[in-house]
Amino acid sequence: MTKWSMVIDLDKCVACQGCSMACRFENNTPVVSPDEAALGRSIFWNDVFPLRSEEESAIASGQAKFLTRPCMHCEDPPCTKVCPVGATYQDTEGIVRQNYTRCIGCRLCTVACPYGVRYFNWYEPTWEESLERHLTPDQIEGRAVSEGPSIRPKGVVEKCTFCVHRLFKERDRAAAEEREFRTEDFVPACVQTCTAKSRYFGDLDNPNSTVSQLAQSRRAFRLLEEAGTHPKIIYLHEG
Amino acid sequence: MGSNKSLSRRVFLKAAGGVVGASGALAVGSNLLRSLLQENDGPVYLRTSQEEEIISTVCLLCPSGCGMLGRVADGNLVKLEGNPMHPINLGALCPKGQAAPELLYNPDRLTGPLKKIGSRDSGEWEPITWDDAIRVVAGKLTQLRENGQPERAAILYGETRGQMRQFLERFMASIGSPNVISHDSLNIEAAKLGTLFTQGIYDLPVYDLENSNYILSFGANLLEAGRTPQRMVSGHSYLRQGRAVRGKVILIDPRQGITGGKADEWIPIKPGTDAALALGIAHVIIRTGRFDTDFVHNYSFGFDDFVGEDRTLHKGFKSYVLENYDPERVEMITGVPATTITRIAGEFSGNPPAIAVLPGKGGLLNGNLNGMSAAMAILSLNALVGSLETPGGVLTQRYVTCPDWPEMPNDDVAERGRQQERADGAGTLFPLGNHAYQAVADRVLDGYPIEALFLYDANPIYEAPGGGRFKDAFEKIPFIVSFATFLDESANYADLILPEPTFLERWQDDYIEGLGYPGVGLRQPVVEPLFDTMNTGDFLIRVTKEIGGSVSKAFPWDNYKSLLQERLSNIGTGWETLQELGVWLIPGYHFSRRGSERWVDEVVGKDRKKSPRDGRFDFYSRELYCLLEEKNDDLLAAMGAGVSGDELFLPHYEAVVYQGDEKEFPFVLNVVTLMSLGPYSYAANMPSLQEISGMVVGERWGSWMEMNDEYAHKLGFHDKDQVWIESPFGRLQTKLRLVKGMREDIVNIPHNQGHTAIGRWAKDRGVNGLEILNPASEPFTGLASYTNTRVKVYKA
Amino acid sequence: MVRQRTFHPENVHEESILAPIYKISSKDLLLWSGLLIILGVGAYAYFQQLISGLGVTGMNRPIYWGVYITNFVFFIGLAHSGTFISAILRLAGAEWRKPLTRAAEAITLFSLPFAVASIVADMGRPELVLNMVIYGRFQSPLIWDITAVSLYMFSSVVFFYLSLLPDIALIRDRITGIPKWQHRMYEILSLGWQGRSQQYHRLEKVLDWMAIFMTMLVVTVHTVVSWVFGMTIQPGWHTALIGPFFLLGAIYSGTAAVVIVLAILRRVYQMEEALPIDLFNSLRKLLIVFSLGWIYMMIAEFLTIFYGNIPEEMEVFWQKFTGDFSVIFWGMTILVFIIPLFILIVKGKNNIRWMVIAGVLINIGMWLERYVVIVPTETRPRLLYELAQGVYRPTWVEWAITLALFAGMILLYAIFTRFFPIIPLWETAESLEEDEQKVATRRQRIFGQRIQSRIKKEHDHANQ
Amino acid sequence: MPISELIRSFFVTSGPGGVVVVFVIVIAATIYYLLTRWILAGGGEEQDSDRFN
Repeated sequence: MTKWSMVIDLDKCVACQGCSMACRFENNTPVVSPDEAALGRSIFWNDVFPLRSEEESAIASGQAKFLTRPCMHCEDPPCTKVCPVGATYQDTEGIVRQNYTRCIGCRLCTVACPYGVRYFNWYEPTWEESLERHLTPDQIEGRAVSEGPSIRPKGVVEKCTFCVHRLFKERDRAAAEEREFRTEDFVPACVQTCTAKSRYFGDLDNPNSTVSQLAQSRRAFRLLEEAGTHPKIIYLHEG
Repeated sequence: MGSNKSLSRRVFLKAAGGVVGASGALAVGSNLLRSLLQENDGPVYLRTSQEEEIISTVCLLCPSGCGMLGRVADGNLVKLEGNPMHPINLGALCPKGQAAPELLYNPDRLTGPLKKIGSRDSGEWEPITWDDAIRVVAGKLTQLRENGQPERAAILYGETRGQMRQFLERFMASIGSPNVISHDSLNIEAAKLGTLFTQGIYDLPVYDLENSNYILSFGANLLEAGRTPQRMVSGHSYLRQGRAVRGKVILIDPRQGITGGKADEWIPIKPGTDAALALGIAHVIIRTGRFDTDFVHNYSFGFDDFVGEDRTLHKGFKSYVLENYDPERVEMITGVPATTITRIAGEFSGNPPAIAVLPGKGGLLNGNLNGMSAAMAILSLNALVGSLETPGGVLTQRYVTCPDWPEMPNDDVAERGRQQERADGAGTLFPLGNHAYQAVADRVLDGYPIEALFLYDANPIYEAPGGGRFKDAFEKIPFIVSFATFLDESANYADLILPEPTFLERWQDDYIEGLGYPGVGLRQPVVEPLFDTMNTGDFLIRVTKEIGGSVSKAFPWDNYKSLLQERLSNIGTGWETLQELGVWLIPGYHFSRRGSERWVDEVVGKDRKKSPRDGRFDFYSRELYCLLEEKNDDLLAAMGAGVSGDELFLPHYEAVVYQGDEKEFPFVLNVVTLMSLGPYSYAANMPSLQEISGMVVGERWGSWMEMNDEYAHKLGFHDKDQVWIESPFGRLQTKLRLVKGMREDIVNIPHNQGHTAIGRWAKDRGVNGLEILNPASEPFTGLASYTNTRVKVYKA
Repeated sequence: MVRQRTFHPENVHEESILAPIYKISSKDLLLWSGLLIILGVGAYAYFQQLISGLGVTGMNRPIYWGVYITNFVFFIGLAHSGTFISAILRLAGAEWRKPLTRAAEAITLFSLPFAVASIVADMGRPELVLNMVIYGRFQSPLIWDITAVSLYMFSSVVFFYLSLLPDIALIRDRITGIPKWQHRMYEILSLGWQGRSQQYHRLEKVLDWMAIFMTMLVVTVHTVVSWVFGMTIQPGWHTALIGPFFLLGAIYSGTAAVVIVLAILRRVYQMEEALPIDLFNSLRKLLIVFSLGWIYMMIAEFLTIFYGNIPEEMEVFWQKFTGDFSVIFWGMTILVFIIPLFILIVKGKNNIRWMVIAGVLINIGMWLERYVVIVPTETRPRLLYELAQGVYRPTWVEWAITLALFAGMILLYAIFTRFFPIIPLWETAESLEEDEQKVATRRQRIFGQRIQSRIKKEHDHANQ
Repeated sequence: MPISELIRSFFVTSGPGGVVVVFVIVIAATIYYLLTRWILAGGGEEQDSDRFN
């Protein structure tokens, strides 16, 4: 079974926020108004931020000034545990997904997530006038299912999905081309756009994959390891 | 026993049956409920667009020029990815590039050509047809030519690499005007002049970061902004983790920023003293004899004292530096401890290949010769350790070869016009300058007659220091045409707005810059132009046809695309391939051996006009000497030279002449460009970029001013206070943010906020720090003054 | 159908207890309409929220939960008053509880719907509330909540109703001069209660059994409510003490609420005799115990955190002690503990007014306590950084809905007191046993009726 | 299916939790209904015997 995982090399990362933007345009997260943004209601599935000096030592042994943070796709996610309706769940390949159709907006998952990666639609997402034209047409659908870049109704929680629609797309493509799907076919948008090439993506179950190799690095660490969530985002600190 | 066993088994079976039965009941109940509500789980699948295309293009949201691949789904551009073929970005895209669909589909774009009705600032427009617009522009230019005053036409232009720059120059030349004025004097001109006066190349140095061991950045904000930030980021990544030995990066800058945060060491330096520090480092290197003797003795000029053609003894770099820049003295000037200077000098010379990097915008534009001289001093460090044209050192940019432009037809009017003095005073008022964009306002106000002004990717009211003067200057210009895509500050004052489509809808080429080897990227319409816009190239070609005569003969092309096809016919591949790949390059930098023919032709001395092109790097600038030869010391002093004699031609430090008294105005104002919003005005109207604009301090959608936190507390300021920043030229009110990584004696305001026009997201948001900068131009070079304005800060 | 005579216990306070049922004064109408107006404003606010989204509240990232969840926890806490007084004290055999059981239980009954309403108000998509049943996952603490709270609410209704049964029957039979529909209501609700000694016997027995069950529910419900927080790994929430702490606080605020309600009833309905001052003195003792218990919990909680000195816990700790929430935190401590304890010990004895003041302070303080448990933790999440350091300012919508919830609860309570005896008549009666003679007379009478009806039937038949 | 899997799936799959909620309420309702009937029936036998005397 594939276990999707991402390695982020903080020595390379330059906090450019290309990942945040790529994510926005890949996943149709809305722009919120300045007032809303000031309230902290901006939606960036992948967020980039400076570490305060007192945390640098706590988080990366003092060896990182900035952090870029997608969903950790924990192996033992606290969010899926508490969801009362199974709107958020971990799929068989370890991706923590979110079904907007089922979500009731109780926000228990958002408070349960220690990484703050889950976002809530305080209002109906909107795009002003012609900006709507750039929305990605990719939508994950099914009976009573809508996931990924599908336009969210107000009042539901959304989050990073490792661009799972790209995985669907690549599987469909492989099938159309009558070949086996290879793990290399699929990368999330943030990995593809990373200006510093600081992101690696692949199968953690395959000991020969880049991510597995890098996970062995002496620079490797994970966020809040003490929380017991076993994140599948593996950071490499500087040095 | 047996019976007991069977009994217990029976009990167990019953119990198990009960459990199973209960679970079964639960499952059945739940399924029943769900089927009642018709909420069965079905297959989950991906629904996507009907038709899709991938079209390559090149970004224009900063000067990097990254290759892009646009995903066009059902006729809409829905996503951009980096073009993996493009060597600048290697498949990556920064936030600006990713957000570019917001530029294309921006609801505030101009939808067609407009003509001003009423007065200059009436803000009232009426639509005009393109044919009429062509007739009006052609009529105006014809009139100027008929009056024998074609030099009264001028164009201010911004970022135009590739054919567009030469095209504009050729257009104005065919009309007969020398006034093709680049905005380079706002940013990279100081570095280019510094390179010209030492290495003899009028271009920016290229840094081979990938192979370098030691990067000493003098105020170059490598990872956020500058000439080619994306290329620097790629190089930085490789330097850090792409190879066996991790390269070291040192940032010398009063502000730490992201580059300083990522650097191994950040050296806060007193603003405007980079030259002294560079020379202090040179002092240690020379004193300890750790310089490249081969280079210094065989391929440089003016290292040792020499007797010139005038038979007098001139001071050389070595003795000048040894006499004047011992680390203790430099410590007094720069605030950098002498021990640090000595250590850095040791590291820099002891870890070849090492590079000293020049700043782009900002750091060098100090308002007197200090800035250019600092560039010379920094380049001299590279020369001293022999990093010129070596792997891991400083390279020289090469370009693709294009066929020659057709010969200009004979045209007396144009010929005469081209000989006239430039509107910006470059070459006359500013003896060393090539462009003095911001000086145009003063020159016009002083009476230089411009009768037709074209603004191509230029918004001087916003982007020139003290740009408000342009409003007054524009009053004196009877005819102003803007090619802006948005109704920006300057376009507001135009008589005609002839909107150019965004870079995602037009044909244009772009040279690949920053890797050394030649290459070209191609911009092509990713989608059909959304509005009634016209490529400025096409427009001007049609204007030449309307003017007719020699002007139209100079442009034998139907449209700009065919011009491009002809100009790019020699790059080594066909048009179709270029269009498909979006880029073509001749990879692999070919190093020239020191003293070889190519060295002389391409690497050292190529662009010298008055001094020998002998392949020698000038520690003592002969070119500068020749240019200023006729001017005596008194005249030079009157112009504002802080030093005289040989010192003027050697890289030297002279104290920055600040505007504003240090006691009254304790801070130096530093306007910084961020990765998020970048340098271009229109990016401020992209809402997603506004939303991520101030990541480092957690600000979004607006301006702020950074101040050292400890010092601010001493002064009684608190984080997020509203404050006034006042310079001798005006004042602004914004939010104060306290940060750790900066010196006490500077304050920073991020660039690209405080617009008064452009669109709903840019307008009336934050402040424009450039407004209160010193508007004066540097008297020798015509460079803008970016970093010599002092300010005071007080609570609002 | 033959109407049987029903036995009703004799209660000396019957008149004063039943007095409120006779008259709905203009004051009542004024109060009710006032409360209805507040409810209306709240409904308007909720309508706004429903149309635009939860953005109209002050909640944000990372403060995803605010006043609504505070209200939820607070209402659940308030609800514990009734069950505690009537169930736990019933088990403990505290006879003095009897006059105030119903008043207390009514608080439970009328708090719980508003606790549920708080949750619905907090949901992003209240229209999908049924998803919790359709797709309920038992791993989620929220489902435990739903199970426990709905069971608690249901059981409270039954417990309350059963104990009300004899009194409804009494009103049915005794009260005249009320509208017909009202009388009809009593008839239906009384389920044909006849007050046979066996019925009383069984009623007492069931109430005793239920008291045991309700006691377990009280503990379960509030613990489960706290586990919604406790089962996350957020600093300040993830502590084993959170359950008992919530529970104790709940009982404390609930008991204080009983004091307030009793005092109001006593004053408004002139029930000085039925609600003697001794009752208040007994409650006072309880409150003193609870306040001490509460401070014990506080100290146990924060001392452990302080000595553990785990960075993320300390962030929240300092937020409360010296940070953004210090005013609320210390204010809460003063309101919940210091002043009430002083009042209760020094002033409270035989002084209902001081008791009420203490009760009000405790309840305001406990609301703040819920707030200060929930919000500071969210402002300092585990993975902290500048952007995630939230500031929470509730908006008018949240306040309007909060006020409406309280108004609704008060309204239901006020209306209830006008239709049902708020002091249990049968439980406070001298005796529930019919004496032999009375039984004999009744039997005779019934026998007589039967004969008569039979005769009448035969007579009619003959006439035909 | 091993029993542990069964138990696990009870907790983690969507559906059973909701069923538990309904289940608990229904059981409670039944019990309360029966109890109420039982209370009201108290002393009823003796009355019944009365009725046909």
